[in-house]
Amino acid sequence: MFKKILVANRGEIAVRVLRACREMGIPSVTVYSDADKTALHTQSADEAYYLGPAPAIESYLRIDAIIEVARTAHAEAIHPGYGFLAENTQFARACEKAGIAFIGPTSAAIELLGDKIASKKTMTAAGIPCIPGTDGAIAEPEKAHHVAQEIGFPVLIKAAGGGGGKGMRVVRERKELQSAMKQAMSEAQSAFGNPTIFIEKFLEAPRHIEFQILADHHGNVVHLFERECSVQRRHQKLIEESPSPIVTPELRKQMGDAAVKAVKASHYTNAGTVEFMVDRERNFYFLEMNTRLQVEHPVTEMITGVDIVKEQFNITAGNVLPMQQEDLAMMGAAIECRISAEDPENNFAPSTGTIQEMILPGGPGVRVDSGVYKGFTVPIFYDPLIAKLLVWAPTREEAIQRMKRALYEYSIRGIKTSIPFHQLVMDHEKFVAGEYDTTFIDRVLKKIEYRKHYQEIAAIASAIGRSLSDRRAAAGSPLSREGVNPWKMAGRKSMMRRM
Amino acid sequence: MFKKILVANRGEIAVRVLRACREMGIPSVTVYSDADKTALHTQSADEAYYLGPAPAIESYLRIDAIIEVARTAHAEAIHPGYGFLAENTQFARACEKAGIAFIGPTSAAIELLGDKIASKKTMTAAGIPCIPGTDGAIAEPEKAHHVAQEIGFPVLIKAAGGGGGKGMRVVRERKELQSAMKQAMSEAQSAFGNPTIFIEKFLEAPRHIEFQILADHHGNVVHLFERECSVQRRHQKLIEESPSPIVTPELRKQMGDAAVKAVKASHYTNAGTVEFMVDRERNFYFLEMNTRLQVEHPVTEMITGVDIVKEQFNITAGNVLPMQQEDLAMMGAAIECRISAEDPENNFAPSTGTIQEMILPGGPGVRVDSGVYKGFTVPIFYDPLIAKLLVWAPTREEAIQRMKRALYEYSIRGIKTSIPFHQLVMDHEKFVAGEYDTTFIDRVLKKIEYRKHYQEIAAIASAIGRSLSDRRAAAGSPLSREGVNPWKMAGRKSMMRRM
Amino acid sequence: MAYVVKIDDREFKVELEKKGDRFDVLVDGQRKHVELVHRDGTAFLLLIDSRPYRVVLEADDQLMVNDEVYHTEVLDEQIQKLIKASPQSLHKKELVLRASMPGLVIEVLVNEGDSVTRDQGLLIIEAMKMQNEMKSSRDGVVKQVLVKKGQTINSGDKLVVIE
Amino acid sequence: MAYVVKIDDREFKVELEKKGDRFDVLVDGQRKHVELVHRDGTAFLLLIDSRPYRVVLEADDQLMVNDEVYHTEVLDEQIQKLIKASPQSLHKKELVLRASMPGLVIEVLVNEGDSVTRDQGLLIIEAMKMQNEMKSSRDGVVKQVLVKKGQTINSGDKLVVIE
Repeated sequence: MFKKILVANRGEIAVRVLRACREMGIPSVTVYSDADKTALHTQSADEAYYLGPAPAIESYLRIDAIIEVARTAHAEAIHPGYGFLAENTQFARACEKAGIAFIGPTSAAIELLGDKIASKKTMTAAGIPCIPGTDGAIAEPEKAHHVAQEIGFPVLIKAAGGGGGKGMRVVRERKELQSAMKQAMSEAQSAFGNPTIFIEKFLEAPRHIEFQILADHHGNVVHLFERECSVQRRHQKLIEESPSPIVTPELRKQMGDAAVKAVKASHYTNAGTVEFMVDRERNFYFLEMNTRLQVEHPVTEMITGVDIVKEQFNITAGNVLPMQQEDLAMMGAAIECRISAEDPENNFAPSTGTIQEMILPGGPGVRVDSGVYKGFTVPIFYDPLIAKLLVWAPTREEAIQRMKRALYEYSIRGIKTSIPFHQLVMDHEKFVAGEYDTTFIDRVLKKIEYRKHYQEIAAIASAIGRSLSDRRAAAGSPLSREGVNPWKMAGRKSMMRRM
Repeated sequence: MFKKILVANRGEIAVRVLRACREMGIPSVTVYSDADKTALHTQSADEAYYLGPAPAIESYLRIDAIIEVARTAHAEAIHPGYGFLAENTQFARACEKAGIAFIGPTSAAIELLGDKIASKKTMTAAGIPCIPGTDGAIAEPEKAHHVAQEIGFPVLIKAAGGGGGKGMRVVRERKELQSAMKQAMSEAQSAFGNPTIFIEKFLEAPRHIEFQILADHHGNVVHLFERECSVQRRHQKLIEESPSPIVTPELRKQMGDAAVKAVKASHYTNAGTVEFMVDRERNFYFLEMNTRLQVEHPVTEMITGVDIVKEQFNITAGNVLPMQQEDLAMMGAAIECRISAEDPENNFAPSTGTIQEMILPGGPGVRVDSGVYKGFTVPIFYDPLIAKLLVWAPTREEAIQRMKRALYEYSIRGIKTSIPFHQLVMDHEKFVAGEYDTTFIDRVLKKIEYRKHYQEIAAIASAIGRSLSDRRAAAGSPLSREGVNPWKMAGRKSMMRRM
Repeated sequence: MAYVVKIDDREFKVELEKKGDRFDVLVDGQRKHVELVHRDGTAFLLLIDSRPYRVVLEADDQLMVNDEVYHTEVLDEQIQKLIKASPQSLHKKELVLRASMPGLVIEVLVNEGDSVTRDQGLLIIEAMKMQNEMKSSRDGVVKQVLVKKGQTINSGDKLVVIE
Repeated sequence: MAYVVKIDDREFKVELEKKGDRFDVLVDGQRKHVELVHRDGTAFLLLIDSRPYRVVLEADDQLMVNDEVYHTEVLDEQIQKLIKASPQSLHKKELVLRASMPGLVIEVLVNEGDSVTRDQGLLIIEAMKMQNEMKSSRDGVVKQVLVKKGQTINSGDKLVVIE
């Protein structure tokens, strides 16, 4: 096993990987930008090196600087997390060149599968159904119009360089195409350092179901069953679960076999995810393969007991996979809610600031992967995902009940979070029934009336606060009315604390 | 199912039971003393009623007041947690009389098994091996001397009214007997409201291994495998794990069968624990049966996936157990560390005060059942257990590594806790090898040299703080040296915060 | 003492009587027993008819109940009557578009003097890697543009004034 | 600047040179690069040769490093030399037994004037439901008993003086 591992990322995923290092007794190194000097990942590693200014392009996306840190710290391997350089061929190649193990697939596999067009050809050749679309990157509006005309609107513009909904746009009419392309390219450039986009037929109301796979360097490939990821808002996954409410044992076998075939056809190694679109008739189509650790990997960890990050280390170190397909079984049901620093009551506007108080849920079947702590200032420069809340229970019904309980306990003050949004989804009859697709959120929960349960309680609390101040004023206290209001006093102390 | 449940306890176990209520959608009620007005359990229930002054005898042990709250709040059932009234026959009987369901066994079963003498007779008759000892309660030193002489020193004095090491004393010589009896009776009175004690042969260096059982009102009994509880200090369990490092599949079957037989012989219903002593030759002896939910029940929950508290509700409501013995399987390994407000570097002296900061561990395979939060003042009146930290992993080795990682992350400021003690145990070669018995802690870790890893770091930090203040003084700042030391400034702010 | 508390679009009449540590409260005529327990800093526990609520004071006119945020306005009942009796005739002629999040101005899509229609894009803002188009919520003429491309903005900053 | 820092039974010579935000530090002759980052309240992050340590100031002479508590005494190197040069002849004649925990005095086992031996029980204290016997750590005579049965005590309170 490696004598030292560098984690080239930040936030909850860096903390996640650093936890695996600590559990395996492997010394760890991480990197940080100006905005992350006191970040949780900076504190969680054995060594932390400064990379550069806050914008990712000047820090977390700097291949040269990261390789330099690995050399200085004598790290033998680099885990890229997700986002940033995780699916960057140049970075994987730079690691290979520097003699540092890249904890992920080979640069060749990233290149093949990162090229969404070439990968589709490979999959089609291997007999896996794919969605129709461009057979190459596209930059000129004229060519885009031509392709869109051919496959028929609606079409989907996608960034060739990465996932996560960034640089993605649905176009329903010809006239929207040009401005959508421009925005997508600009977003893709900013998110992945690569403006390349391509076009695909847009399936109406599909389900997004993906299979987690593990593949070692000795030809062994297993899948760890599916994750249902259809709760999305603007192509961003918000909630994931396993098992999928619609996947039958037969469909699971078919899709699992296809996922393993996709891995073998692309000579893929390490952990990866084969993403499928599933239509209403339960036909499935290969969408793309994510050549990295996914945000939602803990869902699979909870239903299989497999620690995916540790298996990534083992595979990269050349070890043989310790399990075969028949050793794996799904146990119970797991759900993940992504907790982001966004205000769901204000159209999910980013909400940055200092976390004043944080109470984490606990008790049976609850897992929290948090990248923040009380006192940390959430920077505006990076992804708004601050934590992931997961639950496990013997059945999906119990898991939903447990998630509601955990969301009730979870309290974050100082910034707005997506917690109220998740509470609404967990209460929604369609979600509870498992009847949802990728359009569910944008369609059903677009205009949400957030619950206000406690107006009367707030009124009582306000009136009591005011009455206490009025009483003292009437009693002829020499202090001004404001000066003796215990609520206001408390408020002042709180202000001082923030200084 | 019940329309409303009263939780007649406090701290982490009250929070645990209230979580089950919330997950099952059952409105909950709890009770609190003067010391617990802002306790976590008070905040976690749907309704909270005042009981009385801080000493338990005036609040949590008041049967009349608790029954009265149940009536006022229209609670249909009462969960007693552990400790306090959990194994009090009068309380169970008072519930039965008031027509309120007691979530636990019948008062008759509590009476039989709470009478450790009668229960041993029952077990012996059922063919289960027992430890020799008194055949009745003992109060006169003369009688005690006689019994001790008969079975031979060393002997163990135990409280008839409860467990948890309270009111328990080992006596190795005749001359120690009288004062040990006096102390044990006084402690037993204070802890359980019952000074009755009895005497048993003291086994040298045994293992303490217990079986969790569930029994419904329809004659179905299952066991949920063993918990190894041999890491004890003065008969107080500190660390529990499952599976036990020494239990083979054959021994598990024998002991499990004996546990089920013990349950049937005593006509026991609800959740319970059959405790055994196991000697070096792996002979096992019935020790006693705990007629309540145990502190360490989550260990079993983690390896079986069964929610024991929810099953208690189901059983009490008259439902049939949803599983049979053959449906149950052990998965992986789980360990629990009891986090107590005690100073392990100062002979485990109780450490009360206000929690200034609390960072909970998270990530894969970690469960925290906490009864406190940042800002809460831990009262001196109750048990020092403030939280339980549990981990699960596929193997015992990985579970130990994970526990070390979680203990590293767990940070509580303001009071001393047993965390450093647990870190020492997890690093101890005997624990890692699974070679320990109930004398392990008192024998091996009696005089512990707590690690001081960071003396040099502390020296550097102190010198930097001092130098910053010296520099400003030298620069001719009009403020006194103390006034400009940033460390001291920070310290002042911290003081204000506490006001 | 009697107050009128305005929360969102609702109004509550709250009458209070202090009895030792507790309060007898009449909310819109309904009687409740209330106990206020200080928890930590600006956090309190309010027991209303034995039901616990976590209340946190966020600002003078804002508080949280069980993590939900409420903006409140407390008026003495007498003063409230006077206000209601006096004629009011304020109505806003200007629309001020404010930043709903901190971020970076990527593009300014309008100039001062431009006519704009409802839902027309005015600015593109980037924060946390996502670009968002800020739209006009009504028809009008751009009176002022207060930011420029490349500028960093904070939540609440004025961006564009439309009249 | 050079300091002598006493921690537990060890002494460190620490020489510092401030370079912008960082420090060049010599600890007992070994060079280290140190960066101090303020975290929250009295909490700091100290990066020593890129190794992060969580440092929290607990009191003037006490700090925590990664949750371990250290009592420190910082002396200017010059002053330290003067102290070492001057003769010291303090030695404690009295043993003051202090409460190591808050609790309730259940029993006082000795009276003023009693002779006691090492490990002899002096008091029984109860806290958190456990009774603990407080023992003498040496032979001597009880000079003062400062508490009585039934009294509530706080951590650090003087209980018994033995000389």
